[in-house]
Amino acid sequence: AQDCPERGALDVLYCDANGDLVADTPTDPALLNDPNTLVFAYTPVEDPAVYADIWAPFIAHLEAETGKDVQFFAVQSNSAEVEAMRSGRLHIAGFSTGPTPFAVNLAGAVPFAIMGAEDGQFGYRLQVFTQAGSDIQTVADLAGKRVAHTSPTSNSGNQAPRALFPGLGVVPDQDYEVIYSGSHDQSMLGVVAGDYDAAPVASEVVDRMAERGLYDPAEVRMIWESDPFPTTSFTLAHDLDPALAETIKQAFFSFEFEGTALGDEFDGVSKFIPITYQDQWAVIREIQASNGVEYTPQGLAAE
Amino acid sequence: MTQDMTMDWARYTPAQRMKRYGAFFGVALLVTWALGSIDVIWEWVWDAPVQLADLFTRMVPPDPTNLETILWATWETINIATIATMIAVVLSLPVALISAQNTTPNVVCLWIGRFILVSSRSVNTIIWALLFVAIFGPGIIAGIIAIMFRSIGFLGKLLGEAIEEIDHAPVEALQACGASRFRVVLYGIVPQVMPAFFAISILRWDINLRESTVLGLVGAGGIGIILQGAIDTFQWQEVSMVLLTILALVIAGEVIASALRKKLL
Amino acid sequence: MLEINNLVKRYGKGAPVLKDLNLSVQGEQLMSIIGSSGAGKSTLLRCINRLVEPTSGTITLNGTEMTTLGTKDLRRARRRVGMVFQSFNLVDRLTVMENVQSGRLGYISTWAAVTRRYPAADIERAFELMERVGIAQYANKRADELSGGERQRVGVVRALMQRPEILLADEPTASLDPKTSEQIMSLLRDLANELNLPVIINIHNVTEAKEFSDRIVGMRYGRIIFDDKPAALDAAEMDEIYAGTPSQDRQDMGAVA
Amino acid sequence: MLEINNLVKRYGKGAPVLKDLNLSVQGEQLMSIIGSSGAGKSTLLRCINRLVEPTSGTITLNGTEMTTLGTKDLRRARRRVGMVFQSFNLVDRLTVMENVQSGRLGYISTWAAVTRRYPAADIERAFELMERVGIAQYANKRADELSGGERQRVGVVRALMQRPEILLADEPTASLDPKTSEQIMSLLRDLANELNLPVIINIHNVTEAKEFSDRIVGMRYGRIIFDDKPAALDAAEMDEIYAGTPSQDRQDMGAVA
Amino acid sequence: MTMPTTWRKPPFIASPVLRWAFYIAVAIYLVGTIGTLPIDWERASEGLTRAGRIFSGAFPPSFARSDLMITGFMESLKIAILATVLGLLLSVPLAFMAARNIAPKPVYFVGRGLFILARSFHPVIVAIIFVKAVGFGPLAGALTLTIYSIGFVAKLLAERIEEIDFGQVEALRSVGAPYLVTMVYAIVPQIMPRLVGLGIYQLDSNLRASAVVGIVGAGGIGSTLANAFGRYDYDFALAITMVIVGAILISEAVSGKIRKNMT
Ligand SMILES: Nc1ncnc2c1ncn2[C@@H]1O[C@H](COP(=O)(O)OP(=O)(O)OP(=O)(O)O)[C@@H](O)[C@H]1O
Ligand SMILES: Nc1ncnc2c1ncn2[C@@H]1O[C@H](COP(=O)(O)OP(=O)(O)OP(=O)(O)O)[C@@H](O)[C@H]1O
Ligand SMILES: [Mg+2]
Ligand SMILES: [Mg+2]
Repeated sequence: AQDCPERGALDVLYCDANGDLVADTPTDPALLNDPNTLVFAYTPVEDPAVYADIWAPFIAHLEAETGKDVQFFAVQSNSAEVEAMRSGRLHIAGFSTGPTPFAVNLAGAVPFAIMGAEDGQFGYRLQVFTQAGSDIQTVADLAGKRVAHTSPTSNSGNQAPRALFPGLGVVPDQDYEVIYSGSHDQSMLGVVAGDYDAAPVASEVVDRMAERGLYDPAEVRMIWESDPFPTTSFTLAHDLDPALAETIKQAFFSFEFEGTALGDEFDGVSKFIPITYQDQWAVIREIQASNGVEYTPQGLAAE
Repeated sequence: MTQDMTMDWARYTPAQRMKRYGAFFGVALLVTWALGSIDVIWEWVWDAPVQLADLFTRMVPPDPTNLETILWATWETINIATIATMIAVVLSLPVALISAQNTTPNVVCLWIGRFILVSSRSVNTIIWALLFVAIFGPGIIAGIIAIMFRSIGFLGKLLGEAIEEIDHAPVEALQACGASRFRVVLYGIVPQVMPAFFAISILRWDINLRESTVLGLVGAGGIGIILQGAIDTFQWQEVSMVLLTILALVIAGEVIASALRKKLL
Repeated sequence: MLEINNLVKRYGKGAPVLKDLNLSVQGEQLMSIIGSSGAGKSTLLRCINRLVEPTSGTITLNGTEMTTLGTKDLRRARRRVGMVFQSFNLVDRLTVMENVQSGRLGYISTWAAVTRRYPAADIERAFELMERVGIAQYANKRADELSGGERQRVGVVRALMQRPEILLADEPTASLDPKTSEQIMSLLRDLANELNLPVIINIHNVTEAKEFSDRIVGMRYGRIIFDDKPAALDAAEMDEIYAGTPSQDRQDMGAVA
Repeated sequence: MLEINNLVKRYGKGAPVLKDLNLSVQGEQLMSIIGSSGAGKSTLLRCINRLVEPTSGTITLNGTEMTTLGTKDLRRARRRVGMVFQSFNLVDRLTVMENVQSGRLGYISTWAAVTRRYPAADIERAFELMERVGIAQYANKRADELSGGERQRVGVVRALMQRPEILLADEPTASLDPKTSEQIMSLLRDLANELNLPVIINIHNVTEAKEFSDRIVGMRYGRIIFDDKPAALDAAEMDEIYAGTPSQDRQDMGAVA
Repeated sequence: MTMPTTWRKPPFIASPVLRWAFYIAVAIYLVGTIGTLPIDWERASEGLTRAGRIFSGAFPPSFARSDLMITGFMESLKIAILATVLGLLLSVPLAFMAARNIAPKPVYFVGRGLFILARSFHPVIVAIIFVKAVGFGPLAGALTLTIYSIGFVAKLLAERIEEIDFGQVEALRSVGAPYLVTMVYAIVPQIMPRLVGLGIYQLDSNLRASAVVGIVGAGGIGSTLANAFGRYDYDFALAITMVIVGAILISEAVSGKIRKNMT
């Protein structure tokens, strides 16, 4: 690692000579990894939870395309997933929006795809809801109210509002009281029950809740909606053999959602869309930067 | 009908031995079946110490910058755990009594008791939390009640087993005095299970401290939330600080428990 | 006073342990039951207050038929029967006073039982009885801190606190040294006289039995085979009482003891 | 054979329970120790095989000084001392045979012990001894299914399995009925003669002690105050042995029992 | 001679000053914590109907995805069996080390320290540690739950050992039995019922330990349940809960039977 000219925010284990903000494939062939069994993990965090069996058709496709065994794990902790990739225990991973930059910088993850629609549309939106009869009309009206964020580390539930709302006229914590509700659905139910005056929540969550009749959509009113954020990023470990990495990517891009369980599960999604961390995650990095998030506190201190 | 004086002796008759081998074989089979799902990647196992070192070196030294927040959250958590444990203890006593084989009034009660205990432990914390948030609104109350409901199963079960292991003689003596069932329990059983009672309550108390992550589900703070947050943002040095705090609390719990036991044993 | 007729007790499906037993206790003060191990002495005593459920027969105590009582009446009837146990059966972790007062548990309110606010009269009586048997100074000690003899005194006081109409004692001196054991026996005899209370004692030590009893009943495997004044118990009678094994009486597998 | 010199035992910081005690057991077959509760009889016996650690003094058994042995040597020395307990101390949930064989545990390998594969010779000897005392038919019963007398026989056989050089018995008959208790006492006496084994018994029942012993030692609060043939034990001696309380001897708070 | 007519149980704390200080401290604490809890009964009564609405989705329970449920259950069962067996194997020696009446002081402290440590590490951390060590999957799950089991089983077992009848140990010592054999003959039979009780409790506790197993990607019934919640499939969640309750009731019955046979 001594001979690394540039690594940006990456941990000392990684190097970014080409400046694309993600870890470079090691130049020393001995450091490349070509495992017999590919390990693929996915965290259902800000997306709706997914049953493991829904991924079965995709795993079969991936095994057919790469000719290797693929083990799939639906994992419930971002940190476990990041640490696993850092330790070389994980080759392909779906990281949620917020944790992706951590994965890139701490674990050398290289994002290459997200799920999207035929027309290239992707992602979810941040929506702000209040009670139907409330006098809150704009985000600026939130001043002096009780607003539910989800939890400190959530992207859409906390960091994004903190980064975006000042531009709309209110500063969280200063102009209004922030109450952590624990999760998107708790925020929403709390708004319905009148426990909170308003709450920023992820569009996917409220859609699904409405579908299940957990609240009556007539009782709430949306006052603001953000541009779409990228959803779960699909990433590869940086030290995978380049040929293998290429095969895996092709397998992703050639997968047809139509008619599979995965297609039924993710409404409006029809394929994996190629992305880069540098472009599609710029907005997230910006949000996190404005909230003072550092990706490698220990790594930086060590230098 | 004395057994003929054969000089060889075996602990078990052939039938018993078959039964034992059978049971042993059954367990072995179960374990093998379970092991079947595990494929160990040995390279990873050999490499494990390096990876563990990676994590531990990032954990030291503990980072005390947020110590004040941590201590404050700890204090809150202690309060919540204490209240929840106290109430749960009170509620679990009658359940323990009806689900212990030697104090249950009848088989129906035994199964009702067992059912209550089992439901309390098998219903997910999330479910309890959701239910009580919906009822009481987000906040500490829902958290306390969720933790409490979850503790009842644990306390009731272990207390029930302690009750099953008591000395029955004093109970009989009280029955001979013509005391009612409740008073027999009060004078004959309660004093006998006291040490176990304290040990179990304090054990649950410290489990509740650590499981205060539940509070996050209901939008209340707590040491569990701080820990979770630190893990989620990879602040491993803060994580180790929180772990040290929890360690101190668990040790304090142990000390209190063993002092109480000594006094009561 | 106590009238037992055709009492049969069979544990589970085994041979009966008490076989059609008849016994009537009238005015005697202290009556001892002797008999070898397994003769059914404990079973007999425990049938009287129904700690053991008789299989058939009747037991009448001062006009109350014990064998047919419902739960509640049984509880009331048990208060009238005091019982002292071989292994004392005190609640170790309670104080002597609490153990003693537990003899009154059938009488006082639940609240008083929980808060340990015993009626003044009960406390006074407890101190009187404890003073009488010489353990008043231990009122606040935990029961398990006492010596065997002292613990048995607590057991006796607990039974007396019930103001029983009869006192049953199942080998009350078996775990005591000879001196202490003599003290407890004379205590029981004296109390029997003072309180005019019939006392039935299961006992192994025949010498003691003879010394302290007004009447001795000898049991052999479920039957009463001797019932007379102590003086009438001679070596031949003794041999008969302690001879034989349950097997000989029961015609089932031999046991040595 | 057994030589005890200047033995002192003090529990914690209390007054000594054994006070500079000297005792030598030469060729006697059966020796009884009597004394009231708390005199230190159990403490004395338990000092011999160091279940209780003596405070000072020496105990020599057939040339081996017991008080200074290290863990391993102590274990070896303990095999030479058989012990029978008042409350039997059998392992309730094991069978009679396992309990009996546990007397050999000092000799066989751990593996044999854990798998219960006892040497044939040990099994043969166990059956012989069990037959001798009349419990052979119970070999496969669980210890807690036996009567008191039977359990004590198991305890005796367990001790004999050690092929001990001396047998200690701490109130071996205290929880037994008189007949059983006589049986156990004669058993001990007969075994003492047959095996030429010195036996020391703590006992409360003086009548029994006199009947079965070759020598009687009377203890009073840590001291030996009588040591002679049974015939020499008259009423005056008895009174002295059983008189007094620890308090009188120890000058601390009075106890009644 | 007149007898006292009053008697008070000797208080737990002898010194009245200390005692009252203690009572007052407890009272202040309780008032300060319980007294200030914001309970809004109006909100609660409204909340009841709302809770009813949310949870009405759970009825009737749906067994439509029973395949997923069965595979999940089997997976959890495997992990639970491994973790319980391993946990018990490690807990027994640890419990012996940590029992005051049989272990020498230094060993005692080491033993206690070990299971205090096992309990202080939050399961999430232990899970992450094992994921780093052996990767995702059932192995990491079983190891995590093993640690989790030790903190609990070893502690309660050690406390049971402290309560045994010591006479049996003395008897074995008096025959000169070596240490290990003394333990096996005199203590193990005595603690067996508790060990069985704890073992079966731990088995079902490990079966339910969804949070931990979900982190290591070992799926199982716990994560299926969590997912059912995440997707608001309350009818499926209820079905899973019913299956878990059923399984545990069976294990309770088995445990009760074994324990009864032993005593
Ligand atoms: N709960 C029970 N279940 C089955 N059998 C029992 C029970 N209690 C006692 N027995 C049997 O009943 C018979 C009489 O027992 P009991 O205890 O009445 O005798 P005992 O005369 O009091 O003897 P001991 O002098 O040993 O106390 C014995 O054979 C005993 O094994
Ligand atoms: N482990 C112990 N710790 C402290 N004191 C003890 C201990 N064991 C015995 N003692 C005390 O030592 C004294 C002698 O006890 P010991 O058991 O030797 O008497 P004993 O003659 O055997 O009496 P008993 O006839 O009741 O068995 C008693 O005062 C007793 O309280
Ligand atoms: Mg009896
Ligand atoms: Mg003694």
